[in-house]
Amino acid sequence: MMKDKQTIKTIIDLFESSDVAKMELELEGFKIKLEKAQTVVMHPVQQTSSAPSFSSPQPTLTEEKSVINEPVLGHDIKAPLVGTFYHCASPTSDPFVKVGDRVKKGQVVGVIEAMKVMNEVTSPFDGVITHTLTANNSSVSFGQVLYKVDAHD
Amino acid sequence: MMKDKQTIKTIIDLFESSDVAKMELELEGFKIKLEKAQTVVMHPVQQTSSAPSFSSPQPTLTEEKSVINEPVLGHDIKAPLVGTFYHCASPTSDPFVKVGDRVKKGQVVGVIEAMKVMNEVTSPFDGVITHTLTANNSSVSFGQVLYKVDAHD
Amino acid sequence: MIKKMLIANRGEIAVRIMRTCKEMNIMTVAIYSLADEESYHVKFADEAICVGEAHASSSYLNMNNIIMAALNSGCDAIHPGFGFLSENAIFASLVTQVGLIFVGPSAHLIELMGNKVKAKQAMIEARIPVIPGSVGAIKDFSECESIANKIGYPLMIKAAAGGGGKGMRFVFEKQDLENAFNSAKQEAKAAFGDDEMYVERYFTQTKHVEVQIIADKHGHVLHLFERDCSFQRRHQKVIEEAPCVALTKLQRRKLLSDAVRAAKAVGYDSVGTIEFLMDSTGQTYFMEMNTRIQVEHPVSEMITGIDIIKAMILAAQGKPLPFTQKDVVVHGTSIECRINAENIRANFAPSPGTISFMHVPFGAHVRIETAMYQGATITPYYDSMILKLIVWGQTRLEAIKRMRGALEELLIEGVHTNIEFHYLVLHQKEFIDGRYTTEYASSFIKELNTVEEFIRTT
Amino acid sequence: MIKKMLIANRGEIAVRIMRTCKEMNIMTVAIYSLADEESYHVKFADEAICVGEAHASSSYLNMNNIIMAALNSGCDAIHPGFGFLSENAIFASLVTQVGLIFVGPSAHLIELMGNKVKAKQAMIEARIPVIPGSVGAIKDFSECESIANKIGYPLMIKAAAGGGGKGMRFVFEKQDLENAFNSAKQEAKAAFGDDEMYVERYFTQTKHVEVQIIADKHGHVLHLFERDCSFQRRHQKVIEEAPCVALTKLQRRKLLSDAVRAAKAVGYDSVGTIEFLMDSTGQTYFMEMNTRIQVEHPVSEMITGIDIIKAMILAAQGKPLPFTQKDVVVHGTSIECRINAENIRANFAPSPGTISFMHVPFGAHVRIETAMYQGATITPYYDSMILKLIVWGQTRLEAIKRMRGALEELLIEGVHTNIEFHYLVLHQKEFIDGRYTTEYASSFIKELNTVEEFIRTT
Repeated sequence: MMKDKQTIKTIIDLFESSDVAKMELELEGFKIKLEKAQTVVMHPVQQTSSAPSFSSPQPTLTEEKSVINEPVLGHDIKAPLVGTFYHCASPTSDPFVKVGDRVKKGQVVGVIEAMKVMNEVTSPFDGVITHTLTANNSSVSFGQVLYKVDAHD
Repeated sequence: MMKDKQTIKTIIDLFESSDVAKMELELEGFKIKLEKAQTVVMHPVQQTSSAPSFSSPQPTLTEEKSVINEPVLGHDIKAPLVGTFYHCASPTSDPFVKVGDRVKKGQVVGVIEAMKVMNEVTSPFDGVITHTLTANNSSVSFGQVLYKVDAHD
Repeated sequence: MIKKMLIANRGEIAVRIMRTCKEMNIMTVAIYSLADEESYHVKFADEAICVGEAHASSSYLNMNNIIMAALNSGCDAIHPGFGFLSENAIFASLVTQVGLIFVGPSAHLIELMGNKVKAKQAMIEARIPVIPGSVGAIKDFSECESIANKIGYPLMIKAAAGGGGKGMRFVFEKQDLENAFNSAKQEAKAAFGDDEMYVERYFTQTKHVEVQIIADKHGHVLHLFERDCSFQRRHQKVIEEAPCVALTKLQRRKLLSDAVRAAKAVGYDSVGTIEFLMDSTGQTYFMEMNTRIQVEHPVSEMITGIDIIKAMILAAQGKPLPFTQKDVVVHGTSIECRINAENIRANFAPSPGTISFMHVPFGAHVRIETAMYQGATITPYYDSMILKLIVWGQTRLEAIKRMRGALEELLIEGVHTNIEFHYLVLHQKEFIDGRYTTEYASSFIKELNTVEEFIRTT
Repeated sequence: MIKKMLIANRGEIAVRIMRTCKEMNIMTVAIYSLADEESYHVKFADEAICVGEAHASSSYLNMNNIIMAALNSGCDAIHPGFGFLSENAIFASLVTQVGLIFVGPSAHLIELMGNKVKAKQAMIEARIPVIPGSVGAIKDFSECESIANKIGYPLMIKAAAGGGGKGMRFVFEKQDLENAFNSAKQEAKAAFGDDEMYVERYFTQTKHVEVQIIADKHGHVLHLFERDCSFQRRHQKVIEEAPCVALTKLQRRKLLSDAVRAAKAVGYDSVGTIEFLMDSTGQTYFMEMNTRIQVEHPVSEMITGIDIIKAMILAAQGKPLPFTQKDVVVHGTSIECRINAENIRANFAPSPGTISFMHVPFGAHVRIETAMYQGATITPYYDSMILKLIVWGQTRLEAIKRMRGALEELLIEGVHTNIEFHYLVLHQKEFIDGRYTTEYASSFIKELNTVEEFIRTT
């Protein structure tokens, strides 16, 4: 296995340093498939199809949303409604969860206050909290990612 | 494995220096699939850079000007001014030139009437008339091709 | 003073409202659904907050999320636009309850005018002509008969719960009344489990004429003259114009004064529209009041020079209107064509997709309201409007010719559009003479189909 | 009746003219140079004829080719637009000689008003105030001295053949006059081989105010009020507005009546503009008359609702004007920003290139005049104008705010533009109060450069 790892690394290095976008490789008892994230080249098309931004009179296009390097097996716990997000049930209590905590599907991971009502946010799957992405007591949009969870044990 | 690495590198180099966009290769116990970063895709840009036409309310783009399959060695004798083009000096006389005629640089090949003045059109090079592209007694634009000439003897 | 406003809408009307906000130095907050992340109104606003899934019930109709978005972003007002929550009295009162300004009329006015029976009653009390018939449900056939005797024929019997033509009968002669009443009632009972019935005079060859009202919270009620919205396909307005060329001076004066009187009678305090049905003799009857800004408001703006959204915002802030009726002067004619992504050859079916090429007409007195751009996508979730093409002309004929030219220049690719259809309409004698009724569009479409059928089979 | 018209121009003005032709059911023929094959005006016209090489002298100034193109395509009229041959009396008379209608004034009017000395003489005869000074060349110093005594100081001595500041002197005190006269004369002789000299009163802090004239061949002469074109960079207008806010009611009345009187005095018979210099006391002096349509005509159209090109075509056909002075009513304020492909950071150097992305503002009372589109190329052969952005507002402040919003929405990529510069100007106190003079633009640019220098070095 160690030798294989070395081989994979070599192949990946090769692939990365090339301009090739996709690669599938099969050696004896060994098969690899590589594909580069399509970040580049599209500029002219990207420009016409992405909407203009209007904050300044200087013609500038909206910034590309930076592609977050997601952990391969990550899942998101997202805000199910618009409101104010709290990590804990009350200002004096401990946060529901913190990074490294194991959560169960249905477990309360936070609270969103909306229209004077406290709405519990529950995890839609089992896993381990890997990132807390929204600060305590902050406004959240619908669908905003609150936590990242490694759901693959 | 080192040999394999060298092989892969060679294949990638080959692929990169070619105009091929995708590649699948299978050798004994060896299979590779390569695809280039998407350089094409520019079609939308193409569309935007061609100007719209306005003759009908039905959204249609201007037809691409059809590329005339020019004889490789062909040269054009073009209208040097806007006016009415005549093949001959007077209605009863013979045309100045006809297809197959050999013309000399400076030889009169037609007349353009503009502002009641007859302007001689001369050939800018030696050669053989291969096509007559403008009818007698017809309006011509500036730069309109009157004759095609095979200038390569 | 409003400093920051959430616009609880999408598309061109959201952008339209934001443009005026910009001029009034009001910061703007857009809301959007997951389907609208790349939308123009999102880019246009100072801030944008996602409020739900693509489906409107999760997003643009999600009162809690919208109000929280306004509160969390520090807004002091919400403009509902049109459609969605714009005529929802609960939403209006919720907005007020959380201490925000609702840019629209008071909630009780939305409720009153949204209730057909109550609205009709209020109009009768204000002595505004309404369509003759029962006010509210009729008890039995004998009441039906006595009303019928009063209002005359032809008349229409319809179920309160009705829809899709079920529980509805047209009666042209007295002798058919009883049969029609009974069968309609039975049908309603079977279809809706509810056999409350209405009876109303039925008019043919009518025009849909509406009056733009601007009012404030100080009792000032003005009109911005009338619009002719008779060019409708399946009760959807397609082309609107202002003013209505079919009115005589006298008819116009009566219509406008009726409208202002009606708005005053209910204490109207914002921008709204009173819709009238005009019969073939020129008599106008109150149909309903829209307690919101309307799609076709630009034609009224073009002939008066008044920014209706600005007036609406000022009124919501409690400011008295900055002009009086005599400042409102009609200047020329304006026409609006609604350019939709629809396939006129497939019975006007919506044609969602991505706009691969878009070129719009420029020049004098051509106005475009849109949230579309080259590369934008028309999703199947909301309406199919691409843009509103509005022109102004010194005369109606000048406006028609300008619209034809503008339609010729307008190029949209990637989706089917009704541009060609508009172009044909703008060349019809019936449209040009301006006397077309609400029945005209469907008869013109039928004619087009017949011609196409004829061409295809010969 | 004109049935088919050749437009002897290119770019936005060609398209502008064609739009009106379309409304008037006049077929259009475009001309183009080899550099303009893909131009919008070529696509827009019913027909298009190539008339020469990229260089204007071979194409857009090529009278023979243009007239032949008109004759061969069956036109009955030629509209010259502005620039190019529009104020060339020879061209105008050639057009008439071959039996075509020249859409503009009679050739003799172009000649008369194109000759500074003759024009000034005509104005003096009509008792229109002109800039005090010599009419025509002065014989010698003693004549110079006697004129100087009459007109006062400061004054300007300039060579008839002058240009680029050569042979020009500003004199602020009597004692400097003789020296200045002799050295300017010497310099002119050396530079141009011609030492004919003029002397003229020199005003500082002036405004450039101009009156739009519409006349016909029946002696009717109307004005469409005035424009303020004082925002100029190197004598190039950059921003224009109508009306001029700096005029009192009395000053305006005098200005307009002077302009109409001036046009009547010479028997003017088409559309034209009389340019006045307004000194700091509000006194206005005739500068010159432009015997053609002007770049900035849309601002006058926006405040009056009148299509000036249409009036010009009607007049050329010999029709009497279809309206009278009392039908011309000012409504609100209009501003025009000339959006150019130029690099404001490189001293406004032209920036030709291909427009890779273009997004324009829509909405109420925003007008765009352009022949550009996404993908179009601005060649180095002609002017660098990309588009004219015109807005209208009920008040001047509304117009300014609308223009700011429009500039924020306007996105052009691929070339440098002056959009940002306009945006800054629209935020300056001096611009907003409307009293800026022709010196303001250069002082504002200097200020901008100083600030940038300061930022760069600290």
